[in-house]
Amino acid sequence: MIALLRVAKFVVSLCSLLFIVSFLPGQSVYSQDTASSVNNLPPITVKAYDTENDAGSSITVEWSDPGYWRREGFNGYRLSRKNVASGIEDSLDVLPTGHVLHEDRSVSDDSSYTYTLAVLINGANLTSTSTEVVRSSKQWFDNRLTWVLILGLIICGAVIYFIESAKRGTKLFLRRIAGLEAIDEAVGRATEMGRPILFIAGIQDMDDVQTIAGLTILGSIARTVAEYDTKINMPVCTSLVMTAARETIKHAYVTAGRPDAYNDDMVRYVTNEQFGFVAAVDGIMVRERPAACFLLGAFFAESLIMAETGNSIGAIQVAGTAMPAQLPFFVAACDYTLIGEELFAASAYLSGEPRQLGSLKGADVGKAIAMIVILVGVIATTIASAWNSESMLWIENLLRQMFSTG
Amino acid sequence: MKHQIPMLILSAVGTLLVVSVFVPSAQHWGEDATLYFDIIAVFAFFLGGGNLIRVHTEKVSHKSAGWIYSVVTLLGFGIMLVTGLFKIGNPNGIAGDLSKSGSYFQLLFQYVMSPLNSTMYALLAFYVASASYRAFRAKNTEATILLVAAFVILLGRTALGVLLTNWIPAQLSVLQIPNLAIWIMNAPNLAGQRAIMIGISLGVISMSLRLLLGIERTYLGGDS
Amino acid sequence: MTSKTAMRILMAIVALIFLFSWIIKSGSGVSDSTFTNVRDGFLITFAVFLTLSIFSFLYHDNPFYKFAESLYVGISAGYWMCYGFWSTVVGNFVPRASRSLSEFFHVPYQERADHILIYIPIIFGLILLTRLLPRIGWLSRWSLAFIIGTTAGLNLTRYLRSDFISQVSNSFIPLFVDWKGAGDFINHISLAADGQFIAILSNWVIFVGVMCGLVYFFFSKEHKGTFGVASRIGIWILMITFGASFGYTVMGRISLLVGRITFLFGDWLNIL
Amino acid sequence: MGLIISIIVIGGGLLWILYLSIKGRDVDRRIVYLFVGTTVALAIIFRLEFGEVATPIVKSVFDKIENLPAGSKIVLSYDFDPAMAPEVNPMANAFIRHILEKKHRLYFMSLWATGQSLLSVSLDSVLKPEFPDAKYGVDYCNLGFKAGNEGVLNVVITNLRKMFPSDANGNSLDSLPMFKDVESLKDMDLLISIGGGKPGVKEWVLFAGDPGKVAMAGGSAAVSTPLLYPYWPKQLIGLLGGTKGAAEYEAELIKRYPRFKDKSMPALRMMGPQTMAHVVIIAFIVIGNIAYFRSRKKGEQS
Repeated sequence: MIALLRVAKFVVSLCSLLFIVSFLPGQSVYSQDTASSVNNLPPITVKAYDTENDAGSSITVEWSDPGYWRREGFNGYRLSRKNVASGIEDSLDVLPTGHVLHEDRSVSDDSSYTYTLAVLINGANLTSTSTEVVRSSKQWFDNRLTWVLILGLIICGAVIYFIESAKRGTKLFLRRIAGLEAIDEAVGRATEMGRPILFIAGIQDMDDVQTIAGLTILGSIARTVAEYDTKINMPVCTSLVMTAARETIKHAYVTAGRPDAYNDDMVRYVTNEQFGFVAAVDGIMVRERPAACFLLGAFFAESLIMAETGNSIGAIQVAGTAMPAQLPFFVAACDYTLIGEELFAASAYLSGEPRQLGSLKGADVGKAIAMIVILVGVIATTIASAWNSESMLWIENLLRQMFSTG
Repeated sequence: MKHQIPMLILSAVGTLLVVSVFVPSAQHWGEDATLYFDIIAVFAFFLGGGNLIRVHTEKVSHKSAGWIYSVVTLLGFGIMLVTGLFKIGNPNGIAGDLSKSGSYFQLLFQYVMSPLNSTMYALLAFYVASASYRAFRAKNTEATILLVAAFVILLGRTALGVLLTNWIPAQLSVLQIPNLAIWIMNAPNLAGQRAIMIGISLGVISMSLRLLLGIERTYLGGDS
Repeated sequence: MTSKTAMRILMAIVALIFLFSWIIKSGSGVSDSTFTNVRDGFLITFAVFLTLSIFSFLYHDNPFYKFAESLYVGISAGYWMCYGFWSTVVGNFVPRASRSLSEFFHVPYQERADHILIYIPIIFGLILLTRLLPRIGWLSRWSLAFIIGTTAGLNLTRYLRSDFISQVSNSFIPLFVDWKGAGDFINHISLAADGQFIAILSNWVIFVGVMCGLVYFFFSKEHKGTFGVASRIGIWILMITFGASFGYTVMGRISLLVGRITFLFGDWLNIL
Repeated sequence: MGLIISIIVIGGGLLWILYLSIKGRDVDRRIVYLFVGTTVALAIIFRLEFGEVATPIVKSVFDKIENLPAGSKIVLSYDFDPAMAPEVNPMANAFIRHILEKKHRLYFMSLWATGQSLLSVSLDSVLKPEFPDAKYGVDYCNLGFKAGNEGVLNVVITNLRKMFPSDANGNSLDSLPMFKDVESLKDMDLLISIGGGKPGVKEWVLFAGDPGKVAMAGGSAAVSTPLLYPYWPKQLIGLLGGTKGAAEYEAELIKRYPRFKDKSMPALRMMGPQTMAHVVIIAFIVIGNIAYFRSRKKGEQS
């Protein structure tokens, strides 16, 4: 971890060095004869430099106009570029009022260039002398993301640290989550009643982490189901989820020692369309009357339809989602609800595997960091704004800089 | 073999994408990966379509209960597919916008899919009413708080809120229901949303890390 | 009368109304072509039929609902497949893969050096389809692994930047807004919505709320003592959030119903 | 007259349900459903309407569009489906009217397949008839739908042509004058997403507005509006929440440009039924709780 940090720091300093080297602005003055008509204005200054934090092939040209744009007959700025080696000159673009910089993305990293800027007034060209020679280059690290990297490394480092320490056998305390304890109870009840259980992993594809979390919980539920020999029914709305869910349930049956009892039809693809799916799930609920419904994943408007229909057939319902807008309905219409982060934690809880549990503790470190930083930030901001404290303002700005997304 | 290779693919792709964020010349990898996902997702559509056809033809051929509805599904699927893939009736032919007005695809969308979709959604209005009558009860402190907040917002979003409380003087104007609703949105609601968002982001980070490290692999058929 | 006979009578009535509406609607069409008028008359009647069929589920599960549901499932699966084909395969793959195909579909061909890479997803896509073949179905895990890897990789940095970092920095708020000393504060204290006191109160609520909300999500510490109190305040804040969400949602749902009823009364019955 | 009939019917019904609930009798779900349907239908038939005034969060979007210099580039993304349309389509139409009235350049796109279909309805019913002078490719254009959710944004914020080699009609972007100075969405002056699901306004903020540092506004279905408040006013300059937000925007538009007065303003009209339904739902919550407390008291006594 520390080694990584060092590498990162090295990369950062290297980048900044490269940046400084390439930052050699050229200043220019108007040639006397053409500038005579507007000689009461100072000359326009133009500088060109390699665009920062990019993948090369780009030079930024920046200029400051002392007021030519306000002149009558102003038609814009014409930017020209000269390739130093070949001597080829290109007229790049005419830019209207208001522009003070232009990113030239048609350069090659292998050549050097100079730029000139012409102010177009009533057909007359007031051309600046050319800038210093400039060459574009690619950077290996995006400087703006230094703090993102560091914070990321701290949080991920904490997660990995606790995973490792859990692997070594350190005992970890975790508070209980009510919804999880209800899962076994719900499956048990379905078995007693001889009715199926229904599992919905939300309506998003595998590119949503909530769906993946839902499926990992499915893994544990399916194991219980296989042991009790209950029927599980899972309509899905994308075929990738179908593939993953089948793998999950099949594995659970194999682990429970009953591979023959598994059947691909436990997971059915319905349709990708949200309400086409809801219509079908509603139908299944009313016709098959599952004893327990699990709604775990990413849900949208359909949450209430499913939860209400489930409620009306008297099923035990355990729901969980990280979609805040749907939580009130789950809270109201379901027996147990996993709120937000609890959904992601649930899969780790249910596995009971120390490594998984360790990762939860790691995430708690992230929360602790957030709380401490917010506390310090709020205090600094408060004192800085109410009593104009310079040092607190410095702290506030530092924190804001650290926690900016680049 | 069956498990190592997928794990390798997963970790390699994931790590590459994490790294690419920080390296300017690799930043387009993220874009490429999402483009690739889309193309794979189209194959997934085909897989889904294949499954749909399989399940429903089986139902029809076995004449199992409700097979007639499977015929309806297959018909709907076939008609939509044919009109869409061949752009039947599209004024601009094969090059036209798929949903060009006048094309049969757009007609089916407008007169069949759209009413079905909106009506399903409209059912929610009824379910909301039923839920407010039976489920939203002040069973304990938490439920009561939820109810009171919902109450204020509901009143505040209508003219009724203004009528009821605009007699309250400017000195106490936050107690006017529309203002109170806005205050709830801007203060406690914002705090709650923020706490949920921070919590979720940490949940996602630790979940993603578990996936990349290969600790969580249920969806690949476990670690046996 | 058995329920079967009742059902038959009902179906006959529905069919009659359908026919009646079709005729009336065709007659009131605005187009010059009879075919278009008759077609639109049918379509609008059919749309009404489907709307009412879905609504009938509120009363009871019934054949009309089942019909609408099955049709919906089929139509929407077809809809998404067409869109996947035209927008992704033709829109994104073809222009990068082949010049002649691009010309066939009238999409501009894109000259690029790394064209070969576009076949990566095609390979994974084909691997995914092995799912349909029982013997080598396990191969589809490779595609799944690719997708989950992408998801995990992209989300890790995204959520870190957008939700974690930006929400933390958004929380740096002053607890004393426009502070000009305690005396000034007490002199101007009021419950005016735009007053200083309410601004200060809001920021306190946000600060305390975020902190307590985070405490609620702490998993590795028992919620007892001070921690327990904070966690309790946290859940209250979450409940207010849920209540607010509920209030807003109700509004949205009603709009949708209004939309449907306007359709029935306006576009169909013409009584608005 | 309509108001009186409505009040009598609704009030009577509520009293009856209250009576049943207090008696401890179970009110069937279907009666509740019927009641909601009747309320909304009555309000629609009698065209009950209430006035609207723009709140700051809506006003700031209006002012932004109002104050941009003519010819500014604005993206309007249709990220919704027919189900959300009654709520958010009025916003889209109000935006089209306002943007073209101010002579800005309007770029349509969509992250939802269904959005593109609804977009072509909007083009035919609002843009073409009301702004016959607007030229395709100069004043407005339709980029169409692209699958890939936020992935699309991830790409177009740095390179528009990579995702959209052509517009929805197959024209190469370079053949359209309004794309001459557009390399990516970073070159836009304002991004507006209208949506309610995922991808929606939130994804636009996270993957386009924020990374591209472009001003961003949103219109969203009521359900997802509370989630977006944390982004206002920094990451989102303003936000239209649900029918109410749309109605406020329409009211502001009519106030500033009275020529739109006779155009259909569906959101304003929807607020009547909305208000009535809110009242009914509030009443349901109250009645439900009265019944609950009575039954609990009885339970304690026996």
